Amino acid sequence: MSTASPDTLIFATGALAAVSLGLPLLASAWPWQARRIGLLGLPLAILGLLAAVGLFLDAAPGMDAPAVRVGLGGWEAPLGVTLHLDGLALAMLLLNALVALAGSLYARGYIHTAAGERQFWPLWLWLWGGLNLLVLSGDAFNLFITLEIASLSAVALVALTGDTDAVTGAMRYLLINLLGSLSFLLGAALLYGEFGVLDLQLLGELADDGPTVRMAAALMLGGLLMKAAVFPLHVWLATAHASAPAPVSGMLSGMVVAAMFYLILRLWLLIFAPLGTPALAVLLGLLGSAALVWGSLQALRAPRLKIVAAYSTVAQMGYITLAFPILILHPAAWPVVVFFAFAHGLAKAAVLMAAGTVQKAAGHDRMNALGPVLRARGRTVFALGLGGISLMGLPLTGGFLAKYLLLEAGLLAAADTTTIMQVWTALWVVMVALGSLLATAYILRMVAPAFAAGERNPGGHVSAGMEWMPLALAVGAAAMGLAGASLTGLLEHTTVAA
Amino acid sequence: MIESLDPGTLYPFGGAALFALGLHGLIRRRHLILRILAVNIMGSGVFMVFLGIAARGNAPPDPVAQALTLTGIVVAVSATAFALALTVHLARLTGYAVLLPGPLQTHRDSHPDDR
Amino acid sequence: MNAALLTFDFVLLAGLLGVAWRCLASTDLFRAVVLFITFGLLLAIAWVRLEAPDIALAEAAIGAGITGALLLVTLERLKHIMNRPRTDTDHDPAPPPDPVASDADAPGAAPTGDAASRAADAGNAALSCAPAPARGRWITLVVTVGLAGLLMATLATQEHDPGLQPTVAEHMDVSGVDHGITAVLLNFRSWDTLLELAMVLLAGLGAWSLGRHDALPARPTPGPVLPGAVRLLLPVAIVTGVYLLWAGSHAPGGAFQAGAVLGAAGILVSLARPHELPDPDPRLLRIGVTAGALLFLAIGLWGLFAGPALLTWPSELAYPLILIIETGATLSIALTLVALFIGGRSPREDT
Amino acid sequence: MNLLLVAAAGFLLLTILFGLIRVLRGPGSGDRMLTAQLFGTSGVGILLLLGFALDQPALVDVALVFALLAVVAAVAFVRQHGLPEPAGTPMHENPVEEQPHDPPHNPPEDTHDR
Repeated sequence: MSTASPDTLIFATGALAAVSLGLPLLASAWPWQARRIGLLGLPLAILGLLAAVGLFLDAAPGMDAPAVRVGLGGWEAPLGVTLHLDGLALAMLLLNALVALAGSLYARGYIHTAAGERQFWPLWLWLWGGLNLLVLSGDAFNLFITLEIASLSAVALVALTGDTDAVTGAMRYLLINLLGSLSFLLGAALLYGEFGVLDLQLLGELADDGPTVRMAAALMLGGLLMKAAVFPLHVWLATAHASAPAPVSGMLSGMVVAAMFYLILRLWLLIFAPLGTPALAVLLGLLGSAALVWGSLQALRAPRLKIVAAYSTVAQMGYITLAFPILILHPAAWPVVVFFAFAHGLAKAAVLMAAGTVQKAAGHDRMNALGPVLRARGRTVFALGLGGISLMGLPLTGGFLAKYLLLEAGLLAAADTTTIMQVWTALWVVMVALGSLLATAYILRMVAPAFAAGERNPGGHVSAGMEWMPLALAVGAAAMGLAGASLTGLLEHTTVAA
Repeated sequence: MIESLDPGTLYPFGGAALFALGLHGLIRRRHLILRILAVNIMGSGVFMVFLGIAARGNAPPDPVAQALTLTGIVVAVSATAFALALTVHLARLTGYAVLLPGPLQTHRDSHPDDR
Repeated sequence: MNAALLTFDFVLLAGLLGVAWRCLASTDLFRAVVLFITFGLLLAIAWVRLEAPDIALAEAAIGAGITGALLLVTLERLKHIMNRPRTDTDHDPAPPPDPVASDADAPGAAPTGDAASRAADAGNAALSCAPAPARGRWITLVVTVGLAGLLMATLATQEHDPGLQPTVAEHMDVSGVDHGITAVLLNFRSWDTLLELAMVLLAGLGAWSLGRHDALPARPTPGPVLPGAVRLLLPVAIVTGVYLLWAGSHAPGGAFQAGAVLGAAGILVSLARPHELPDPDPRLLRIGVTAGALLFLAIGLWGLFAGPALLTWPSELAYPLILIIETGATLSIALTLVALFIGGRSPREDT
Repeated sequence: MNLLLVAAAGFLLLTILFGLIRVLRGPGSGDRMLTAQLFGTSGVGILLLLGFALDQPALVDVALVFALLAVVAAVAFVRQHGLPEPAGTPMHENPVEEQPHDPPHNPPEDTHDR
């Protein structure tokens, strides 16, 4: 007997959406208090979110469907827009809230002029809110608008630094985002033309393996892969991520990219899973492997700390891409993607924010001149190292858990497939190992100067939040390895097309 | 046979062509104004597909697809307006309104301070 | 009759594709912009042929008015920037070392001549740009033609699905309005519309975050034509905007079209500016551009607490509520469009 | 009767397509802008003709908005090309030095054409 009634959950879902829209709106209307609105609102939103997770886990065993579906305006699909809250969505909302809260506390010290704050905070809340709305949306057209809201706020935040690289990066990022969104929208239009509905779950029930679904899948997933910076569509990522203000870099690498993979996974689970073929698996596997190697090599020779971290995102996205061929062969393996997104999101946000702290203290982030600052700032180096260890996938960290699950799924997938696919799967397993090795190399490159003998100089002043927030995120990433079971429990209640 | 072609069937083909044409421009041209125009032409192609779908057959046009198009147009105009503002900002910083391919300053190895 | 209309359609489509092609192939930005404005005009006619007068209305307001004005003012700003003599205090010590000089649209790469004619050409040189490079021409062509072919093949397989038209018709009586599109936008799929307002707002916020605008001084005009035209047009534009807002409940029209027309009226005033425009209080401006979405959400919250879901309201109150929401949205959209035209944020916001 | 209206609309469409020659060749910005304005007028005509031919009275509103808003682009153009602009174009972080405005345009732009 569950204590939570469906009405409470419906209210909670609506309230999550309203808060995700209301906080940024308030901050935009009154930017003079936007920082306060954010720093008060985000913790409250997290509390509400945790309550919603509790309610959901309480009620889920008794629900006949694994998701709370709210027809906004009182109109059910297909006429209205539906919010879709299930275990997968809740997990992503949690990741978003955690990275955003850490980023907010970090930004409190990072952005210190009053004029800068008035521009930063509304856009920052829009990024958080837009991603929330994206995760909650269950409607193909509505997803297009939320994608645009999230991208536009992200682009504006990247440009906020105001230097040439940042604005150039923002412009590239904007164009690639617009292209990706339009491609997604065209796919949605084709689906609507064939089936006359836009609701993802209804589409999943109607979709077949016909030409429309194939073309729509190519357009929608292609657009999202572009936004997720999957090789070879990754060129824009390093500039945009590396030149943004540090909390924004953390959010972009930690959450925005993950949200695109979330959406790919969601569309895959609901609509496009029947399209999975060995050929597609091989293609995705090759793209993932290429991203892994290329991104790592770039990270090994990049001249600046934040660029190393940004290229590491390209490499780590290669891992997530590698998970897709495995889940084509072994569909039950999909939670691996979420584990990766979680482990990478927390760890990479930690690394980028720590890099931002180093940059602020030293006044630059050129790799060959960071030694004195790194030697003097133990906390930040510890955050860099701990986040890095999770990215490498050393045992007990979240990264380890994710890679372990990926390898396990790979072996399971290999068990029941043809010989040729077994060879491919073996190659992917080797790639996972190689990727960890390369990650170790570039992480060591980041932290090694701290352990060499030499001058120590803490550099300029940084706020407490800028020291502690990367550390908190890194500890969170490491602790993921222990808390993995509860995430699995949440993900069990996710809508998957039959 | 050609007499049976209603606009709802014909125009989506034009929309597909516009989408591809816009994509071609987006890839080939370097000047940002032209790239923004290219994105807009791609968007018009998508809207044409949507409206064609809405008008297919003999029934009254589908208001949902038309409403979606209207929303899409507003979203596209907003994105365009912001993109134009960003272009001016970039031109003010660099003196150019083009995206130069190749490494940016932060990617270069050397820095005057290092020497 | 049918054959005549079909011929019309083919000519129109050919015109659209031709204009788009020449626009994107242009080496002169001003020509590209004029072709794009023409493209918008032809597009509006295409929307009419697709029985979508609402969309044609929006396209007319945007293509002919807002986007055209935005593009022209952007060109003007680019010209100013590129003709500006570069000094050492400029941000970049030197223009990017361009390995791609043939690709870049450096104003200096304009046709050389004697200094005097260069100065006369300067304005135009800034608005000309290099043709697309020959490298990679065929690959792009194959990819895009292939994509177009695949898309058309996919479209050719589709049946005539009635879509949601019957479902909308079934629920019109409780929607509070008599016009299908308005019912969808403000009732059945109002969440999309609320997020669309957020998107307009976000474009304004983004543009504001990039920089400040200067004071808006009066611009003296040598003749009576411009002030006279504006004096005549302004009341007509305002009346038309209000009419479109009101008409939306039963005929083509609605918040966005009305907002675009009112925004265009604001742009006219800012263009003519017979008097110095006072810089509006940034606090009021901020509230003004947000008010539409805030009001919409506030009204929507009622449903969250009273049930059954966010954005629900009793059907007997639907008409007045929709009218209130649309009025707020119209004003916010108009204000944001004018702000986007003027450019950066108010200098007073930073003090 | 309707056929006549459609034929007239088609004729106006053809005039627009012919008029494109002026936009493509210029030579001056003024020629291009003026042509676009004339297109606007033809467009209003097409909309009205189609409105009667297809029995869609709402197209009169579309034509009205068209006629009204085409002026905005024209004013934006005239403002920038026909009149001296005082110092301080908008959107400058730092006010730029005052500079003479560009002279009226009629240099041969055909060199840029293919």
